[in-house]
Amino acid sequence: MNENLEPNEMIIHLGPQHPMQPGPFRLNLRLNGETVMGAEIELGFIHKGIEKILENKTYLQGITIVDRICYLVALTNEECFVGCTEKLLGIEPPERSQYIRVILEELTRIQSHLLGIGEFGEFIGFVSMFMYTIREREEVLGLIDMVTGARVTHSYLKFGGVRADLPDGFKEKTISVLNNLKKSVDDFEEMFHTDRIYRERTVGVGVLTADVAKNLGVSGPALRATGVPFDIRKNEPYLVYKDLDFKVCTETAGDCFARVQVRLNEIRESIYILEQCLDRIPNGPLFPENTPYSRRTPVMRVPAGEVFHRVEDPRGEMGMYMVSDGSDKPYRVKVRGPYYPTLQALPPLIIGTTVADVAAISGSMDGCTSEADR
Amino acid sequence: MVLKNIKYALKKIPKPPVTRMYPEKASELSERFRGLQILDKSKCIGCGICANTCPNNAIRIVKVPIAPGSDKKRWFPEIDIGHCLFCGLCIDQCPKGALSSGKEYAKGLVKWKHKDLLMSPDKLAREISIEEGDER
Amino acid sequence: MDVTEILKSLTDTFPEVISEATAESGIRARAYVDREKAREVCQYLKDSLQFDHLCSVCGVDYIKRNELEVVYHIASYNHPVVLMLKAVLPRENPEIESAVPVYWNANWYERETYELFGIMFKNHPNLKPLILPEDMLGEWPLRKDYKGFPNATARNLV
Amino acid sequence: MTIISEFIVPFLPWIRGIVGLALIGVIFLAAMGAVWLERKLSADIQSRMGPCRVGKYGLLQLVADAIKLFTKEDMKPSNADSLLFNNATIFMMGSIFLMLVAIPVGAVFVNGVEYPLAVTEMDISVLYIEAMSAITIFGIFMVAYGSNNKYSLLGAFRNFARMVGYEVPLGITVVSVAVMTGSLNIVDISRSQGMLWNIFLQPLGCFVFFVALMADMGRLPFDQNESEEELIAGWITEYCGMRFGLAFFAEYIHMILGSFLVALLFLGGWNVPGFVANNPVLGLIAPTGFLIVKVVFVLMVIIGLRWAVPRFRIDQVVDLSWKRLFPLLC
Amino acid sequence: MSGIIDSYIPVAIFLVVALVMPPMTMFMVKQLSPRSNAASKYTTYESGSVPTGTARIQFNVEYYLYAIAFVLFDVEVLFLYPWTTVYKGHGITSIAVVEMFAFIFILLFGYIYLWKKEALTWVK
Repeated sequence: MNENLEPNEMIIHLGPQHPMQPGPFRLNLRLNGETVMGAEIELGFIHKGIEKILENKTYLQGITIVDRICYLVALTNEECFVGCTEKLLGIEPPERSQYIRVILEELTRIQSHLLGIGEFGEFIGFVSMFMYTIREREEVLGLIDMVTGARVTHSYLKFGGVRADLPDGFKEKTISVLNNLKKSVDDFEEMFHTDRIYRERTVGVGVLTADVAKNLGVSGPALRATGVPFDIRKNEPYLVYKDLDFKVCTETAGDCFARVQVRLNEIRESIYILEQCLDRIPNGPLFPENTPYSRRTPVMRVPAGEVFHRVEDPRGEMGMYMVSDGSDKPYRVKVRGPYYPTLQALPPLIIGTTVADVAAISGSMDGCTSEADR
Repeated sequence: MVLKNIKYALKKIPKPPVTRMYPEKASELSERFRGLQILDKSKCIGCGICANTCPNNAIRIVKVPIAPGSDKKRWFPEIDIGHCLFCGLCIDQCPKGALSSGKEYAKGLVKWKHKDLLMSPDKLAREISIEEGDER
Repeated sequence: MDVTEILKSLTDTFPEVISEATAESGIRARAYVDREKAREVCQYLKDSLQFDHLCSVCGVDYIKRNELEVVYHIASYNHPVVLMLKAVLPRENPEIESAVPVYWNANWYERETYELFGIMFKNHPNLKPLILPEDMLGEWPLRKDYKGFPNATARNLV
Repeated sequence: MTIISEFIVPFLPWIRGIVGLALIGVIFLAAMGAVWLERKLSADIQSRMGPCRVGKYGLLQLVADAIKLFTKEDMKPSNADSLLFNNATIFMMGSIFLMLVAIPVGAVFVNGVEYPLAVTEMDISVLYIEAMSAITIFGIFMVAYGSNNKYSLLGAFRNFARMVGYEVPLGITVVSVAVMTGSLNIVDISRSQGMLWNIFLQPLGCFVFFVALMADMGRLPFDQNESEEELIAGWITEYCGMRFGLAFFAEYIHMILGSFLVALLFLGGWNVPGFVANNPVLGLIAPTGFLIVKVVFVLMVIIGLRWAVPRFRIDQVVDLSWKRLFPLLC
Repeated sequence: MSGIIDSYIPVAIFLVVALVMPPMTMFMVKQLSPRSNAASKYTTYESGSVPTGTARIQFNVEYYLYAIAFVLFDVEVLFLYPWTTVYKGHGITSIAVVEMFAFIFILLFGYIYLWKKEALTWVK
């Protein structure tokens, strides 16, 4: 990048310690005045070697490790890992467990999107937005905390079920929280729609077209904002998503405004899913009949085989490729994180924009470097 | 224009704060909160399943007196809280239900040195105070 | 599009290159590909079979067979089938044609696989370490015979 | 008695100047108050508590901060230009002190006769204040160029672009106010609004002046020069310790003086009804108090706006000035 | 004449204070503050990375046309200032208004020309 530097160009490093970033990575920008002429990303500041660690932990211990892939969506990560293992074991959780999982994962989606919207607000200078959303997120986290006993790293899912049943009073509390949340989401939307400064900063900024987004391998809200209805919950239903009624939220503009709008709509959609789940959740056991893998799991050997399982993370498509050689530890786990390709697509997207837009575009992707750099 | 934002901001001014003065006013913990483990010495058989399950190898089985000052020794788990993830697997896997979650998450767990974070069976059983040995 | 259809189309077009093409379930398929022709197969998949979304590229070290495998997970934005395309490489001097000209986002996946497994991707635009420091190049940490874990790599864990 | 007063008259400006120095202390305290106000108000908007540990309602927080800043190491990057880097604060402080000289901070009525509380009265004080206000930009650019930091450089150039855009609307609105009075003396302008405040005569002018002033001071919708999500802290990135403290205080004092300008030029200054002015006790307090109330109100508007709106991009800011405000004026 | 000079004497006093106060403060800080030496502490801050190249480059000022326009219009404002004082009560009000409007009108012409020439757009 140093080569061919013209006299009025300079290289500026954003990161690894920069308020714009969701985590440490380095963005090298070649600037001409305020305009970005070239961009390059360097990763690896918080590489945790999760894939190597998983190879050295038993399946049960692995659940606690995959929590740490992305601290915002620990339950979705667990779902992916546990789903892989369940496929290898050939078991399926009973319906009540599946509903509980869906409830918790949708709550996770809501809290992640709330944080994403707030962060985006902060990146374009609207600091209070972060506080508004984080306050709503706190309520949702409280619900998750009530069920799992932890706010960030839950280790709640088990092979073939969940660790514990929903506590008493969960339904009532959830419904009241969700009703408040609906009002707040409407408020946020109205604020975003009526604010002229916000519109000037977002409309037409960082535009991805459907073809380009597909080519770049982007998934999740960033892709859906371009009008592609790609959602693993619909394309390849897991758990009980095939019984539930929901629609895939899409926008057509593909700019920062559309991405945030997709997130807001997805929060509404998640609330709708949660209401259905709470109505329909059947009574029954948490684990399949006659399973050895109940709450207290023995040392288990997973049959040899390989599997690729995908779930819909709040940021897009999360996949895990697991190879088992019949021992009690996975032979190889490949984590396909959703933010990794999105981050990769950042440099082509920001070339030609200004420094201020870099923050807006990067923020609208709702990043989690921890997961890209796992 | 931006009037809606301003209105929203003004609406928030009279509302009470949602934050707390932390050390004075403790957080409300959920019932299933996983804090520092509690060991029931009468139930523990010293089998070592917890030590094998621990993802971070934080648990060690040590032979210690069954009570402070006693001559009789038995095997009990000793948890290095500095490495503990608070995942709760040891509690799930305990065959006798000897381990359970406590509510301590800050008190007694803030130490200057890593070695002070080693929770001996006595401390886990709350037979001696967990704040003991806290030099500052 | 159906799995059997896809596999049939694939084996018919590349009879020598594709082997062991099997359908695991309605939405998963698996096939081995000759490593010389991996890129052409990818190109065909993208152009003719709507496999326009590369999920991931990863390596697996089968030390007992003395082989490395490069696994492409190729999915589509239109149908739910995920094709697991595998290429077998020797453990000494593993080399394979880069898929970047076909799938733009293969770039980082291949860089990561290169530094973790030592698999050379020929004609890759920028094959240099992505997540590991430069001085760890050559240790190939995700291979099964890597000795450094956890003592060398996780040394700062007190 | 007369001899003494005759003796004093030639030295009167000197005495006024030296007594006026007390204003500097007052204004520093006021700046502390403004910072506290900002922190509390933002906390209220965001459902937080704000400073609450040091002193009652955290009132002493700023004192604690000042002590901290005083005892912090003064660091200068090794490849910075010492001359520019060290002396930039003089320009910033100079700018606000010299503004302060001409701004009347109130008035007292003794026996119905008005005495404005300004350190000095000059015929062209409005022009003078604007000129002094523009000096800050030198300080900012000295910091940015001296510290050899790329964020600072970008911030300083953004500052220039913004200044270039907003000095003209600012100037024109001031002229429009001055025309109504026929004087460039801020005391006269303020005094002339006894009947009707200028904001009612020129609502548009007031709006433009307010926006341009916000831009001039670099408050949030227009704080591109130190937009922290993009440029860490913009031009001030390399400043730390008390050097930062001085620049920070200069910024807040600038804000307070800006609020004074709004209150004096558009909100009727210290004018109170005649019966109040003639009251011996109220006449001493009421006009100044009234002015201060207005200033605090303007301050709160400025501060509150910061926490309720996003930030413009720099080209949008300049567009706003040249393509929106400018035609509005013409 | 002396009246005008008099009104600037406080300005001079404040100027002296402004010149002296920051160095004084920094001197006090020097006495109070601790000091330590570490080479990396004194590098330029660039988000934790080692800076590439210097910041003192030929910066591409994307708004130089604004700057030229600014000079133009600022001079206009300067010409307006004396006008304000003679507007009222000198018996030349009507002439002043007409003259001033003629002046502004001509400048407005220039402004429209600038806009049409797209001198008022941010150059990329």
